[in-house]
Amino acid sequence: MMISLLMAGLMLSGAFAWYRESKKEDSARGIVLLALIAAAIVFIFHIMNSEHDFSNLIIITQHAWIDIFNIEYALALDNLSIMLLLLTFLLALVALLISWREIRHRKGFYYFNLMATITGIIGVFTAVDMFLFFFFWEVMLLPMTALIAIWGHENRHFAAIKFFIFTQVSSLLMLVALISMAYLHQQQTGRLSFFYPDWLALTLPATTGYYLMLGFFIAFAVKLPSFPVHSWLPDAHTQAPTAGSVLLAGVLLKTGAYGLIRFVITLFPQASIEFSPIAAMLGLVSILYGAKMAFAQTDFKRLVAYSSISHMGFVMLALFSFNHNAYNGAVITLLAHGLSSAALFALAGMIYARVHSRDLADMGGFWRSAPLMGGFTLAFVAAAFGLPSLANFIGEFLSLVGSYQRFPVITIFAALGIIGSAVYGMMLFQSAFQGPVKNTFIDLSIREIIISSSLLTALLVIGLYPNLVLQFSFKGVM
Amino acid sequence: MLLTLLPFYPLVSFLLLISLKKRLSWSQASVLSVGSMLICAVSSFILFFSLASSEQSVITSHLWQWFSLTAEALPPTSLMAASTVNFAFYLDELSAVMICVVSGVGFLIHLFAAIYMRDDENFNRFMAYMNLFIVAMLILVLADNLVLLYLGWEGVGLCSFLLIGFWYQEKANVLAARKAFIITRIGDTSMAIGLFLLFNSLGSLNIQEIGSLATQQWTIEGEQAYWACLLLLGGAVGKSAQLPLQTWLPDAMAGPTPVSALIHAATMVTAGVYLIARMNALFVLSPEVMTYVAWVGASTLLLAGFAALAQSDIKRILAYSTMSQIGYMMLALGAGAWSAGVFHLMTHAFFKALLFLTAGVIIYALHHQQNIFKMGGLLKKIPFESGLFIIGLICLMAIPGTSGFFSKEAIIGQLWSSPTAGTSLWWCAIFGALLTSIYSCRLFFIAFLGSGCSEVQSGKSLKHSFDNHSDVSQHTLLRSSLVVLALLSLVGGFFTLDFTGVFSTADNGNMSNQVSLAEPLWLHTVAIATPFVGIAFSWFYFKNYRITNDKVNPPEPSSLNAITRFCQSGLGFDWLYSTLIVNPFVFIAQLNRRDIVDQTLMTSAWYVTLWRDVLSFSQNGLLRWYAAAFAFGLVMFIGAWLL
Amino acid sequence: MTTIPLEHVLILASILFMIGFLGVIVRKNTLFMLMSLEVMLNAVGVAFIGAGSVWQQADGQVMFMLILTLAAAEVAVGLALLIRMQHCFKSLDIDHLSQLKG
Amino acid sequence: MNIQFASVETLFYLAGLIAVVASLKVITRKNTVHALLYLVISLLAVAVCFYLMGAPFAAGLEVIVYAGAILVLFVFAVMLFGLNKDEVKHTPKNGSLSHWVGPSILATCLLAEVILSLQSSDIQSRLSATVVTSKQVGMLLYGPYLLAVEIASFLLLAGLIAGYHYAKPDNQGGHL
Repeated sequence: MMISLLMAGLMLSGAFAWYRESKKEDSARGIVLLALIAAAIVFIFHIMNSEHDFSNLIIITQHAWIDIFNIEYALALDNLSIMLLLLTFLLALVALLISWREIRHRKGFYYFNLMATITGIIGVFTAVDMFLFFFFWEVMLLPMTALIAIWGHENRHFAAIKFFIFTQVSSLLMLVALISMAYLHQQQTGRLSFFYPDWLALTLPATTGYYLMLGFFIAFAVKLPSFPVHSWLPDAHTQAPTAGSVLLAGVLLKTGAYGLIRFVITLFPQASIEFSPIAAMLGLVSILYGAKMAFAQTDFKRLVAYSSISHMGFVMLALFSFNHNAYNGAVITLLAHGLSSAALFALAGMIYARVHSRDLADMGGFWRSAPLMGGFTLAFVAAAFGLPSLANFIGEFLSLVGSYQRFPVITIFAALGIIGSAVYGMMLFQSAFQGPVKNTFIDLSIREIIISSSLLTALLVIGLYPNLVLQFSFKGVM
Repeated sequence: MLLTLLPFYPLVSFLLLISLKKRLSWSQASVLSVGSMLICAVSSFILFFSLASSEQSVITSHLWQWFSLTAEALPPTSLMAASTVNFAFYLDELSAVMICVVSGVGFLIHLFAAIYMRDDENFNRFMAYMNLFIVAMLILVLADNLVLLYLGWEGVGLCSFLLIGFWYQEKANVLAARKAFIITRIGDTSMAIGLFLLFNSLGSLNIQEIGSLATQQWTIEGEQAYWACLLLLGGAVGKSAQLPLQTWLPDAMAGPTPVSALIHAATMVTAGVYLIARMNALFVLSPEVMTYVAWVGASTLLLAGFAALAQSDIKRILAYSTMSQIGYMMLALGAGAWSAGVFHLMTHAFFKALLFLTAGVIIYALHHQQNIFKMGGLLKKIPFESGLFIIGLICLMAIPGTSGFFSKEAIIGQLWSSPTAGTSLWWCAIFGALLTSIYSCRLFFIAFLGSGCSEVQSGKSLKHSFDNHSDVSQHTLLRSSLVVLALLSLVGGFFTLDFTGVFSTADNGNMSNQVSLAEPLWLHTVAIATPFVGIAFSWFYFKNYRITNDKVNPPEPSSLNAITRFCQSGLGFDWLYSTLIVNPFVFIAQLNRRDIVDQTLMTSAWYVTLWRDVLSFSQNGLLRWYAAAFAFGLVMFIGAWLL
Repeated sequence: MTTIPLEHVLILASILFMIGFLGVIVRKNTLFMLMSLEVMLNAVGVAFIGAGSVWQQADGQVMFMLILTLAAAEVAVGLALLIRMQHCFKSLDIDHLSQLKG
Repeated sequence: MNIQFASVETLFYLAGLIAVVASLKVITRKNTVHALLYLVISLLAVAVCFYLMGAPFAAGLEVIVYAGAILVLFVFAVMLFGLNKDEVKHTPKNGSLSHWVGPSILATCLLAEVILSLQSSDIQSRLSATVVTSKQVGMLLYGPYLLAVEIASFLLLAGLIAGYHYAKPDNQGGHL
């Protein structure tokens, strides 16, 4: 019940902020900030005081919704979704603080969209009725498209439409798979059901299972994104406003991975194992191709976007290795990448606010005027190329250790991604902060320091004490 | 407790320096960083001696559990179900020696740097990086498992990157830093793959456990041991600038001189040697890889020797000499002469730090002139520094009595009879020693003898120019750190290191073989005589540099013959790599900058747009046109129906 | 008795229809297009009357009357629109009204 | 109906020919008023055809409503509102027949196809000589076709209102 209230509260606060903004300038962000903090605190307290240990999926709300199709309003939590929800709250706060001064027009509507996206994301991470899941999947998508299309950069309409079409087409496949599953359930038990735990009990014919799995897989692979269907990401990231990029990279991509874990691998274990060599290969290609593409970019945000593809390749490879270490690694990578890439996008936004360019050719020697910013950038770049002691290293290391067991050759090639990430990471850092001084500007403000240091702290804590996360057993694959 | 805290002193200093930034004055910052290093050095020595005096051969310290790995699908013989990777330190004789070298030499270099760099506007940042480097290096050395070692390994790499690019506004420094980081990263990746292999076949990443498990489970010359050792060797090669990943080191000299001394001579570059020594239990299982190690060392030794002969930049000469000395260490490790290798590591740290620091003072005195052909007659102008430099050089040449002699002699002595090395490598080592003495003499003759250029200030004015606004005590402090290093270089050979606890199995195996192979008597004579041959040769060959009173004109690049140019470029490896790897990669990356996959997917959008355009052309708003189109459609329709 | 074949009536109707249609397509002047439409409607009327006459039914004429009312209404609205068009564009050229252009 | 010198058939074909020729003139004239007059002729010729086809009522309506009312409406509109002002400017030039080529081919094709289909569809019947009286038409109109009549009346009403609305001189609402 609490989660539903949270979602309703966030949505309403967004609407209220929109209304207030029309009455009084700059009143929306405060309202939204308060609402987010309150929601985060309520959520954390609720989880702490809960009697469940959430190692299994705990259903917390279940109501009939659309009776004729047996569609229910059902939410559930387990450790995985709690982790991702915590990440969502943190990054939502970051996104909000990032857009504190960046957004100059239609502010009220902006904050409403932000809240709507976050609500959708929370819904995606908690829904266990598949129709509800699909519903939230779309709820998350639409305001995000609006964020890109209205408050984005110069080429925003193109990017927004590209993002929308990619996601829509893929979610169409998911819808087909989803309805087929419901009918399969009807065939087997005589009752139409969209309820996730019901589906777990199904025994699927091999071929059908394989095709249904593919339907889900493609939808989530687009979101992840994986190699051949990644191309929406660079455009969307580049054109989105900073907060949009933060949410996209930090959380939206994670919904793809979440879907892979919760639905593809769990619902279709046999088909997934059959499919795993292809998926691992896709992961490998994503890693290497993403790294190579990142190296070729001259746009700060585009570079980080391609690096996201590379990192998500590790997740894909790890998930389809069916190995406990790899699975833990994938979860850590999800969190770590959420933090580090969000931080890099935030920094891109901060630089853009100062020099009004994302082009690396316009940058150089920033260290002189902004050593603090340089330090943070270096730290986040180091996180991105997997410096031990930061969270990404743990994720990549565990992923690769695990996947080595199943796919030794693929893993060895995937490890080349470590070199690739160093190449583009160093290029990014050096061309912006080293070399001849091209611009001078003021260093980070207090607000920006808070954003960066909170993200860095989270990365360090997970990197040095990953048991904080790993102590929870993530049921799902095993 | 002492052990636990060891890396935290410099860490605290680093954090304070970074967070307080410019708010700290020079004296506060230097007291903080040098003081932390002093504490570190003192505790290292205490640890060293307590380890030597106590019965226990190992001190461990467990901080916290980092993460745990579950080992599944392992061979049933393995009893381990889950292996934890801890933040834990492990101190035995080997790591004790290493921490003493790291923190001792580190302290002296910090002291030197605090004075040497005092006028730099980013002094605090510099000292912070240096401290961070020491933290990472100590973690590397003390790590009880390979993942923690990897943490330190990457940490020192990052610090090296930061310090090479410390003067970040110069494009060349930036590129050198990137090159260093990326090339070492290639080695690191090989090492990481080695870790995956080790974990998946042994189920543990703890160094001691790996040693014992591997000995139990793996056969000698087995495939697993071969690959694991080869991959670890890849890591070591990258970090220690050995063939084929050696090209970064000469460029890394772009950093400030104390950095070159600390990181690129004394400590970090020897991490590869340390890694192999640390994993000796694994390497003895694969004699084949041991031979590779030896050959890598020998070829680097010769390559760097030739390259050093042709350089004109004093720091690059020292850099190539570092490479070649590490080649000796590798040679020793490959031959199974573990103790000798580590011994040479230690003595090399002393005299190479001394050489670099002295070179730094000389360069400073000459207004950042690094070209030896623009120097000359330094012996008369700045006798004190020159004297120290000569001490360094004779250690490098291994003149009997110096520390370098003892360690190099120990290595060469074991080569001949080693099962994994042999006579040909012995000759390589001898030839390398000859090269070493020749390039050392060349450097000495050109820069220190002959007549000087006018730019050189005399010793007195040097003192003023160096520190014109501070008191003499600082200068004394600076010199004292050099003197201590010089003393260590001279007497370092008399330290006896006892590695029986660490290398017992390995060295014993070596001993048994040694008995069977007879050594000719002339071996040692040749080894001792080699440096003198080199000196004698140079005495005549570089005569014009030595005695001419005119200022020697530096040879023009175009006037050099092809071989010299080839040697000067480090035997063309840079060119080879940029042609074979870097340029194709960049070319392909640039070619595909627009993302071919994206383009392919966008053709569907293009197709839709095409039809949009066609149809919107037909939608021209002309009513009559629509009527005609309607009629045309009708004609077609009825026509089709009629037919 | 009349022996006009229905076929000929229909051919006459078709010819008239085609002439009207040709006028609609070729003439730019909207007034002429309107007149051509009248010709076309008439042609349809001819076909209806012919058919009614064949079957000796009054339905054909009823249909013709409906066409007649349609034509009347069409002319009323059409002419009003023409007046409006003349007022707004000072021209009756149909090609000026190309706002439907895609 | 005892006309000797010309049979009904001859009259019918003659009237049809006149209608065709007049219609052709309608669409080729430059002058609006001339075209309208040709249109009247065409309509009258069609009315004759109706009469000859045994539909005197329809023929009367054609003359009264079409030629009488609708065409008068045309003439009035043209005259009063100056709709013939730009006729010279926008009529196709005499010299260039190129405008006509494409549409003519199209129309000919269509005509050929229609005639072909007429022949193929086996229409062998001939018109009957019996006159369909106005009474019959009236019975039918107010019998089965009552709804159609009502709809037609609505249509006329709608046409009335629309015509009034658009043609109002100071119409603020419509922009056309």
